[in-house]
Amino acid sequence: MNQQDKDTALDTFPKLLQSHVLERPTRDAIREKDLGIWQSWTWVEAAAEIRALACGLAQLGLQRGDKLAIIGDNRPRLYWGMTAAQSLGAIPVPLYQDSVADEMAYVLDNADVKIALVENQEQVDKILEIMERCPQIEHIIYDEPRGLRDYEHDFLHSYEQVQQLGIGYDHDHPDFYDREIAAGNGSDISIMLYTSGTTGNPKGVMLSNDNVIITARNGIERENLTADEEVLAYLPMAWVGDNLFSYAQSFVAGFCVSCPEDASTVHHDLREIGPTYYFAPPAVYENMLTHVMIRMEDAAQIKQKLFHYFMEHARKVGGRILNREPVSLMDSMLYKLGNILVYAPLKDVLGLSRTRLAYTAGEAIGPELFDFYRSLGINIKQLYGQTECMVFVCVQPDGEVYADTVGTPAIDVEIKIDDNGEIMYRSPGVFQSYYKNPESTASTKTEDGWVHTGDAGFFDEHNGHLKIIDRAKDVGKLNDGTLFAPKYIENKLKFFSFVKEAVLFGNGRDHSTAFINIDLNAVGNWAERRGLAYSGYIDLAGLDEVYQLINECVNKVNRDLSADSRLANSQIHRFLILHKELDADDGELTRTAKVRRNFVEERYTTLVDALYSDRSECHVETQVTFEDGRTGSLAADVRICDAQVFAQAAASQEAAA
Amino acid sequence: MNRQNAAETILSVENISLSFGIMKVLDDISFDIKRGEIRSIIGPNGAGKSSMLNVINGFYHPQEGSITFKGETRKQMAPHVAASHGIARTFQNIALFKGMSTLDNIMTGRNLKMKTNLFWQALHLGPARLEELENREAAEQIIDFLDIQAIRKKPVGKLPYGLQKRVELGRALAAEPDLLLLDEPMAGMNSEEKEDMSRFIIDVNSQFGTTIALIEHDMGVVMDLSDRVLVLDYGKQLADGLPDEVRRNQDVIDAYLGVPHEHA
Amino acid sequence: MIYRETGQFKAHYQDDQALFPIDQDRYVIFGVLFVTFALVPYLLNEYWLNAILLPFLIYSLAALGLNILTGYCGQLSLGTGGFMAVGAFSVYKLMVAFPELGFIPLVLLSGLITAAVGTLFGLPSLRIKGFYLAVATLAAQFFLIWLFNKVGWFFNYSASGMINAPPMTIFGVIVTGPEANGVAKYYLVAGIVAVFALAAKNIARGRIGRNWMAIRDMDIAAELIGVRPLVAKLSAFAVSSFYVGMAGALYFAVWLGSAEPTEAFDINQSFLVLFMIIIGGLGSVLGSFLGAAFLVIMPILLKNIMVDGFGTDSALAAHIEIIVVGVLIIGFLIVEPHGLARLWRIAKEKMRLWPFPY
Amino acid sequence: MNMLDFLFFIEVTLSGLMAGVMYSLVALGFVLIFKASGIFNFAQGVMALFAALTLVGLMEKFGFPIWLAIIGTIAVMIALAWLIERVMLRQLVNQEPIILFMATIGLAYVLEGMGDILWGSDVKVLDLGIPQGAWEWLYDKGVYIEKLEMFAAGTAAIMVAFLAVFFQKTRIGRALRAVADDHQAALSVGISLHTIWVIVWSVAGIVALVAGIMWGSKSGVQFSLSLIALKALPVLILGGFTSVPGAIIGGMIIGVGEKLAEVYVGPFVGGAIENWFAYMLALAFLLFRPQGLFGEKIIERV
Repeated sequence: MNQQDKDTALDTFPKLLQSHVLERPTRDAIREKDLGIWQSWTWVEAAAEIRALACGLAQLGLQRGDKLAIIGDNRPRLYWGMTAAQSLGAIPVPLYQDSVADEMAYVLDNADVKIALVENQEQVDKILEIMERCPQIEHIIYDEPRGLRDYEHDFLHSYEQVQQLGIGYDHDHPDFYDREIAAGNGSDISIMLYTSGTTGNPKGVMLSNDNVIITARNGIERENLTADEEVLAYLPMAWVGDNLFSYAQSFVAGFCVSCPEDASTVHHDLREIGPTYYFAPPAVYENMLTHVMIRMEDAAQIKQKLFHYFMEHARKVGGRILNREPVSLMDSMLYKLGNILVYAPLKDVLGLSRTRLAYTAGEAIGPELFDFYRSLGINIKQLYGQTECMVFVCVQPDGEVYADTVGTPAIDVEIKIDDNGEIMYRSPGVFQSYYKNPESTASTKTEDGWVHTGDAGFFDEHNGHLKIIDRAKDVGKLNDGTLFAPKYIENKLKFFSFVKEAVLFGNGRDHSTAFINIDLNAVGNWAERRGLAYSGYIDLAGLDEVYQLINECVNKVNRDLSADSRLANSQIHRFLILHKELDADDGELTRTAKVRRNFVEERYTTLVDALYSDRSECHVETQVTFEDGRTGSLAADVRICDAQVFAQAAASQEAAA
Repeated sequence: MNRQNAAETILSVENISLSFGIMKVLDDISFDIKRGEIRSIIGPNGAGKSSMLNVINGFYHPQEGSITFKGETRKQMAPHVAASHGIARTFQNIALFKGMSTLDNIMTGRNLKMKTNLFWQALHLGPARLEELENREAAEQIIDFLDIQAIRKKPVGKLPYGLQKRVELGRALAAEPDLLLLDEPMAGMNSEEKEDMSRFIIDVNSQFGTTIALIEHDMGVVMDLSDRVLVLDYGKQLADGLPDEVRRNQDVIDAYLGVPHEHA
Repeated sequence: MIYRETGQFKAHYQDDQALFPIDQDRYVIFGVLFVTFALVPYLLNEYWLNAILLPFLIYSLAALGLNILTGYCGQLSLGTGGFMAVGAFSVYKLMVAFPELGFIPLVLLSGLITAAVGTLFGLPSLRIKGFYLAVATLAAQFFLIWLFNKVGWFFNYSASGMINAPPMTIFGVIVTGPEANGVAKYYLVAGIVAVFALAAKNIARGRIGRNWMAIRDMDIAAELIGVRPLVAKLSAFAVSSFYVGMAGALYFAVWLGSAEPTEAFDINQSFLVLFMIIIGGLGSVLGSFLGAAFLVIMPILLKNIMVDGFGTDSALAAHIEIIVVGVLIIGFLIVEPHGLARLWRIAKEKMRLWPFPY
Repeated sequence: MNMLDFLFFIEVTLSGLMAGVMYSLVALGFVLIFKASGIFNFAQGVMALFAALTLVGLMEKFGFPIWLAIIGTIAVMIALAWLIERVMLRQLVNQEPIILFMATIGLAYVLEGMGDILWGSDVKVLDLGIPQGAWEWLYDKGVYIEKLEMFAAGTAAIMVAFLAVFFQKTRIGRALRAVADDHQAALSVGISLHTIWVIVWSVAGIVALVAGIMWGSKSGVQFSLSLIALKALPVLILGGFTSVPGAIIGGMIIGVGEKLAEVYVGPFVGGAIENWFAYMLALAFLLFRPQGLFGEKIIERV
């Protein structure tokens, strides 16, 4: 990427594809584990597949600006479907493959999808079910024929049939394909990704080729990615991250992407491929860590001792070594020994031993979780991003990685915090508009290109990194006028394994207080180890020892908060442990297990009032819904506990947890 | 399904009687199976269902009667000969090769498709290697079909019951049989596993056109899957016909109500 | 711990089905071959080669043979000694009659002769199983030894009934008879064993090996999917006897130099080889080697410790030795009925999964 | 065939029968253990040797009178059974038959080595005052039969009768029969499996002692005694692994068969065919009747 004109020429994916065909024709472009082995396609082979498919799609009537829906697991053919559509100037619209038919119906209809390229019978069935509601759909193309033999619809085609159609057309019109590609340019819409908004219907984010390609290139430049990276494409194709990491960056940098065999074999496939560049939401990292800990519990005593000893050492110095900070010779030697005995083998069984760069994004990651991977020597970094700008807003720079920040602005990204504390950014990746939704576009994107993130945050005083604290609309103010970010503090609480759920109050009040739900398993185990008897959740939640345990957690959070001048006033003054687990059946949680704060506040007014009184106990009776649908009532005396509040600490305190 | 009207008869069983000593296990049984259909054999425990399958694939030798398979009539046939003529089966009590992996079990199911001699095999070169690779791919198709990729290289002895049943089906499918005998493929499964297995049976039937003879206790499953149903009771033929006919047949109702039976 | 499998992915079936699909295993096996052929002959003296490595390798070959029959195909045999005798007497007669054919072809030929004899004695396996079959193989054992004792033609009517290996050469190097030197014999035997161990491994992982294991694990099911019991069992007898016959030939011609049937090939030989595969591991090529190593080296070690170390009377030492062998066998069966090979495999899996438990 | 030849034939047959009785005694021990535990006890022959060695040892080294030596040996055999159960069988519960079989081979090695170390490996004369020499009454008729052999036959008969009564009439005996059919059933009789094993191995040990005495009296106590164990295998094949009468009759058939073969066929092929004839006979028999003389035809189910 040295000549300016060459750069500008490669402004669409089909053009990038052609450049790889010339530059690295025989290198693998994409790989899929199928029939037990990693079937690979070189750039030349992939280009031929795409060409045939594109011509076939054109034959089926897909034209510039038309939408091609793509539904299924990560499969090479589906990725090729994207490029094929882009070759024709049509717009690929990937959908979440596990959506139910109804959810799909909205997107298919809203996006005016003309042709759907799907993986298998399951997806075909879903579309057939909702076909009537999406009259624009003209054709369905499926990859796997299994079970579809007896389906007799004129509009249903196998992938091979479409390619055959395309090959025939291409043969008769050899210039067609190249002409179509040449007609595309950077300002064309490259892809449309639907964001699953928390409220209302999903919105189609329209991103241009420039948006996607420039952002991808900036990401590659910042992390020095090369054509030699190995990447596993295992996250939903409809997610912007997958589109960036497994598609756009592969096309820009020229590295090979591997698709796992099956959802059940992802972990195994991950180990076989050994990605050098890896990305996952915190949940995946968390599952991995849980898996490690559970497996280690079955290990022999001596091995457990060894493991914990070295993990403890890694916690002490691993992160510093990874950040290239100086450590003592002794520590360094011990870490090397640990690497032989524990870290390297562990990374190997996890499949991360070749991983040069791992991203986590999507939501806040627990500091313990984060430190675990970093202490092993895996360069895991947080990034802050949105669909609206093709992911990158902020990335943690190498050597400056802290658990509670999301780093510094990515290349070409400008960030400002508006008066309400909301983060706003402007970058080359900023989307064009929401599809058929000018109101939302207008309310999200300003005239001069600034985008409202909806998140509240601030730049850390010590290191200049961006800190995300909450959704902007959830951020309130205490009576003294200081910032109150309940979710930020709740997350801090929830990072303790004993705390399952926390609900913070404080908006429009003098100080903040909290409801806590303990984690029955974690606290139960803890209690059993101490020989504490309890008969159930209520019983456990009321134990003195448990209150003490939770009190310590709250105190730690308070101490953390006190380190930050903006949050110091939000320290939790009083808390209680709820007598029941918050439950979606009772309307306290959403079906996706998010707390409905207002509902909870109304439902337990007596408890909230008690928190803001000086009582140390409160009687409460609650209607509950049992699993079989019956309702009943639950009565308990809930104790209220005072937490320790710290004076705002000196600025010298380390921000890192 | 329901193409039996047009189709040829693939197997016909005529007047089969089988006894062990004084015990008469099968008494004058006659029925046929059409190419491409799913044919069920039902009946209370001890009705002689498994014995009937054992007769069909040559494991038991009936004293009387004859069997015509693909136009060839015979009274006796060694099991491996039956296999080479295109009859495969699964077993009531799982009969997998416990010391081998899923893949090897399925590969063993393909042994009739493999021909190279000991010499080439010892060298593992040339034709032997080629044959091994080709059949590996065929075995992988079945693994893919049955969705058992994750257990490909696991020893089958340690797999959960439902998966073992699936591997056994895979082993039988590997032989690319014309007639597949399934001896209680869903015994001991939970409803989810049963649903999966039913789907596989239907898919096998429609995808590969395999004719299937099936013994099953779960009446719901039988009635859903089968094109035709044969009912046996104490070695005698009680009824034979479409699922609905059989369901209404008074003899069948009596037999099922009269005999204490956990599934009836 | 030592394994690093991340990133070792297979893009072709031939890689996935390779003998040693994991890189680290491949390095180890190349290492072993290097040590075997490039280092051992020059680092160890004649005593080591003659008294330890030769019998170890020859017994490994015999154990490999028995393992094919018993471990892979599940047919218990107590006739190994008798089949080794067939190999020995075949090679003797051939060496005397056709010395111009060269030694290695003669060894192979005697293997083939033994295979024929073994197949003959394997015929009853079609009707009988388990211990009943073991008795049938005992019949082979006693009959064959009697035959070689009584029929003068086999030992060329020598007065003592002994057979002596005439000297033969390969590329001008003497490999049999008293003048042969240890290094030459070692190379010959190690070469043959390496080649046929590879062949055994190849057979075991192909169609024939799978059919054997199918017969072993569930003979009825095997037959119902088209494995012909006749072919599978007899081929196991044939291949097994081929290996055992070659081992017998080498045992006599290369190691002992002279032999007398009732001593060299008696029932205890059968048991010894059986113990080797039990201790080593049924159904494992590696196990055959481990078992042979164990039972060849352990008695020598015991004897050295007792007689040379403690000055124990050698007759008493011999008695103690058989007790120790007996105890070890029982102990092994109790602790790990699947033998050293299983222990090895577990250790390997542990290394692969480290730090996770197996 | 003239009279002399006929008398010789009778003599050979009778002598074969007598030898057969000995085989039967060893086979009996096998059957007992196999019936009760499904274990193919390869060490039965060595147990006979070990018992005989112990008997001789007690008499020679400690100067025990015969009766005391016999009681002492019985005690040793019972202790041995207990030890075997404790150290070996208990650890191998639920293992495959072949594994148990292997373990008994290991046991055979141990017993052999122990017998040799404790009592010495030289050939010993065992003289219990059992009458020796030809039986005059028959000798007068021109047939030579050893008194010892007649005595042995008598003892064997008594032994079998005793065992029959034991199995049919006693509670333990019935439990032992039950355990052969069904392990659960045995437990319901109220005797633990471990106890049953100890008992059955003890009984087998006593049977081994009887066999050891007989063989020892005839040809001295020596290592070759343990080889008769191998000879008992074809007997088992003929008789079936689980049949007591089968063991007796099988023994007779083998005994007579191999004597006749040795005398009438042996000279033509170089002699000493005794070594393998029994196996060949059993093998030929197996091919036609795989389940043995008294076994039932097995219907295989799938």
